[in-house]
Amino acid sequence: MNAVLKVENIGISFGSNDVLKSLSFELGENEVLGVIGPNGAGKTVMLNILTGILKPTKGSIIFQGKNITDRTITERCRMGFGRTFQVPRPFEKMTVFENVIVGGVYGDQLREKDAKRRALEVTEIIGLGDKKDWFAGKLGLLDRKRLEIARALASNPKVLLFDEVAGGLTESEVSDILGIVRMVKEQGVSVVWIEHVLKTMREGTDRVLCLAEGRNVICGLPDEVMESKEVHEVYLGAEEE
Amino acid sequence: MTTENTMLAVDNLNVHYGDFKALHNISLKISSGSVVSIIGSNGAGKSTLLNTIMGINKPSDGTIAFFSKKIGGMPTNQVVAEGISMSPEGSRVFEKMTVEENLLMGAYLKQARQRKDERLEKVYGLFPVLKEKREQHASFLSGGQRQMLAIARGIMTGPKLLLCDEISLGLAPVVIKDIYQKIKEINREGVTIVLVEQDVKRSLKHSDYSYVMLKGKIVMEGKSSELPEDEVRDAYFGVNKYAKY
Amino acid sequence: MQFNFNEDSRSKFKWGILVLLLAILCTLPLWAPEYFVMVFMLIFLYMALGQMWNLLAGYTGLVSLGQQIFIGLGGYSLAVITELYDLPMLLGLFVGGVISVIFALVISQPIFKMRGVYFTIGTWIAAEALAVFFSNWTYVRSGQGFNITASYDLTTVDIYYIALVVGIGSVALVYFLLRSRLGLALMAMRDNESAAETMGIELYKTKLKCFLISAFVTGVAGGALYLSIAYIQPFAAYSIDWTVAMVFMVIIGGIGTLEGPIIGAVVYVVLKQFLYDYPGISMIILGVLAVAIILIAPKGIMGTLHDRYGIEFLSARRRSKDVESAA
Amino acid sequence: MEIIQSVLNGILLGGLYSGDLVIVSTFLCMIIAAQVTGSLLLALVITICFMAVIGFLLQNFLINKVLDKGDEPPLLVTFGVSIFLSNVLLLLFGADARSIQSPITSSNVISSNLVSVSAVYLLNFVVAVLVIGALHYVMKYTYFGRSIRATSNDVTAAELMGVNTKRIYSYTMCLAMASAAIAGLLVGMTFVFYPSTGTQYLIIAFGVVVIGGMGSLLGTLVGGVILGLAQLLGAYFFGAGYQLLAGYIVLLIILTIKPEGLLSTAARK
Repeated sequence: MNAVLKVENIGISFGSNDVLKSLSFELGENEVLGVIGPNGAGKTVMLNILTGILKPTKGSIIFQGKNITDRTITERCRMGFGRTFQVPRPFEKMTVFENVIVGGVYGDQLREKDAKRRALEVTEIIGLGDKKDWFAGKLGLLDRKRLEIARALASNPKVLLFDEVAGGLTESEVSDILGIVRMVKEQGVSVVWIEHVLKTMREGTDRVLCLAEGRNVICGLPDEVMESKEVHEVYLGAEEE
Repeated sequence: MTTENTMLAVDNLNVHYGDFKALHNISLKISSGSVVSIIGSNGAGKSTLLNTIMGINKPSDGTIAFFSKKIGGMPTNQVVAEGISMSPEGSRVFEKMTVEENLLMGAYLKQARQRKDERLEKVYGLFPVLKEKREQHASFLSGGQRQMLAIARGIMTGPKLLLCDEISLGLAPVVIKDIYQKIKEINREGVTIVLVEQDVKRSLKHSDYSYVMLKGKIVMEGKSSELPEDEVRDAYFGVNKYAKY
Repeated sequence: MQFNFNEDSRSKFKWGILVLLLAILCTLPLWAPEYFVMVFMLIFLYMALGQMWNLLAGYTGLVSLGQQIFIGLGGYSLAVITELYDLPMLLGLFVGGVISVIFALVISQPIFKMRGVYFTIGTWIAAEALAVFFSNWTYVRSGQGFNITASYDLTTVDIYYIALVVGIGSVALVYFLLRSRLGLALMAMRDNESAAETMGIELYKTKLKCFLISAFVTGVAGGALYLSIAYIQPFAAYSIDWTVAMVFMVIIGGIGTLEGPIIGAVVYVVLKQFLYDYPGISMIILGVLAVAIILIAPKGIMGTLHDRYGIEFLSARRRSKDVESAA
Repeated sequence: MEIIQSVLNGILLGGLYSGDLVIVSTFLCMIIAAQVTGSLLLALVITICFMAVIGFLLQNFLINKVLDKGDEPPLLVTFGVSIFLSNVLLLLFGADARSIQSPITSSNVISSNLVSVSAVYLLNFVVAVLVIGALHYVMKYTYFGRSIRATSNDVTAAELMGVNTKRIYSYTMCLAMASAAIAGLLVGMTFVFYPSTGTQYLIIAFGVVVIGGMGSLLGTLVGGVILGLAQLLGAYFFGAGYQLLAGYIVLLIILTIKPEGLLSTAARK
């Protein structure tokens, strides 16, 4: 497997509390890697370390062969990291179109003219074509999530980090999101996808990594992982003596 | 369950966060003296349910009745005065205050102040480690000790109903066992308990009655000893016949 | 397309109104009474101040209480250049802008390390420190200050045109800033700073640019204000009251909007002039008005109009159809 | 030897700096004393009550309403109200400089060739220590004080203890205003003041709190002493005009290197 992203033994502690103890995984070219785990497993912390919001206390992050552990948020974005937020954070007083332009202009250093053209394409393929001149603040939850993905896509990312993009959506909306993820993958982007709706993970990912108490428990094909004794123990609790 | 000894009745409760509907038509009953567990993976709406009972979240519609008094939408401090107390997720002890000051905060309300000495003695008896550390700041406590402090602080308010939100989260098995032991003792003294847990086995083992939540709905309920574990598991993961939710 | 035609004619109509408005303002001294001209002069100068405070607080989240630093520097530059060196007044205005930028650059290092309310108070303390320093600095005649004799040669009309350039210039500057690449970053930061950062926007650089721009314009506007006041003294020049006025204008008009400071400046200056003989009362009314607006419409007049009805007069929008028709 | 004098004065001055809206209280106190009661002590009591009520009303009916609307609205409401109050004062009393006269203002307690301590400064120091001591007692040993600390620590958790946190904000404002009233009288007895002097004290009060670390009472005292010292040393070395400047610069330096305050708990993450 050709790894785009390699995470090696990262750990982070807040005071005496080790939130991530030691986490390693690889993300392959054009792969969708699902990350599951109960509350407090360290999923969001992991995402924040990957995007550079938090600095790990140990370990390193290798992106396309380069060590990026000390790079800032903006540098990582320009190198090809895109992300969505658990609670979407669109630029509410800007239109959908303008939101997506920001991705092109600042995430990919395009000239504004080219960024506009790309924004048109991206809003179209993500399914926001008829709402592109709406103020982002007026969008519903699904469209906000779409917009976040579109904005990230416009920055021409190599790796997209999804933070619970399917959370809070209805069944049919989730299948829309699954379609979008498939489409993103077809564009040649690798995805790290945190989610707690396990069923969605089973359908939408190539591999699943399960975290618990700050370390990886198991990593493998979705069906294998979901059926594994380890995951059941993590979620359902071990047999008490 | 007979209606006569129903302590808390939640009827058709709906809660929204902006566009997002967090709870769908939740109905449940909790009878006096029992231990009831609410099971579900994260995001299922368990904490939202507890927070709504406590008045931290406001219901969009539906009722919550405590001893047949409507408490839905009441401010939190009044809910506490009615006799419901909660040990919140992640303990949320007052880190800049000492252990004893944390406990005295539990005795803040007038009716609790009068019985503060007696209750302090009781919780120190229940959790001797807190007595040892009474002069220390809560920030120096371990995760398990914080959880104990949060529960003890809740008891200081003199509740009839104690809601415990994920009290085993991130703790070592030995500590969890200890804490559940204490919960049992507290229940024996007449306090009704609601446990919110991600851990199915533990929940079923320590409760009389269980509700299973999935995506903001209650998908299963029954006596804990009678619920088939693999069906709970299906409901928990939202697979097989529970996939429709 | 019918729709497009309408859009086009509407925007032509809008530009027509703007040109007409500009023509009226340019010829104002020819037909309006002098008092009127003086009021408009003040409106333009305060508008520039409001625009600059809004650029900082409304877009980059830098809530400064120290904008009077640049007013003082601008005023003193004018005084020193014209009084001590007998150089032209316009040079004085320009030097005021430049010195403001230099000073802003120097204090940006420590002051940008402060976050949130600490930045707010830090800027204020810096201004108070300057006031004390100037009142002890013999080069600028300490507490005694200057009579700016250069302004005695100017008529209200002269100052009006300077104010017109500064005021309209500041609006145009912010408008074109918003339409530029930088403006995209500014609007994004206004709406959500952390999301903007993950989209590749460099927060520090963008904030610094705005801080310097606002220092320059405020410095020039400060000089122009002192042309009309004609007497400068440290504690008045570096008084928090300047920034209080900016805050009121922007809050009343609508923070983070282009039109807000304009509306705010009109309300502020007209109210102050109307109650000119009762300065205390006008401040009391402004205080009450500000509190009332925050309680009733926390986004100000423009912000509320925009939220409820989508109204924008000066739009820096990038519309998708511009690209479609170009492609 | 003059340095010793500076240091001593600095320590005494430092005790003074706490609370805001100080000048409003000064004026109230003065006017009540002069026109109503004739007694400074009685005037002080009335002022304290009045300021406490104003504080409660301000917080309960204005600031609490905008608390959930972000960081700026509460700040601006406070701002609007203080502009309102100071201009009402300006209107009532004019912009002339004033000072409160009492026998204590001009006498020295200790007079010798080496050191002299003015009675006013000593009074300031004693009162400041008393006020801070009293506040410390309230915060540490009463249900009210603990609930203030709990609320500032974790609002939701405090609500879960049965605390009406918005009410607590209002009472806290009451307390702050009452201490401002006391500070106001001291300022009036120590210095000449104008309606616009308030700004200066607001900055100094803020500085004291920042240096001391937010919410730490011992810190407040230490902060006051540091600032007072900085000012007096500044005046000693560079001349009286630079007294305030030295204080401001020390404050700016501290803000730059340690915005959370010098004494803030290391536990903060």
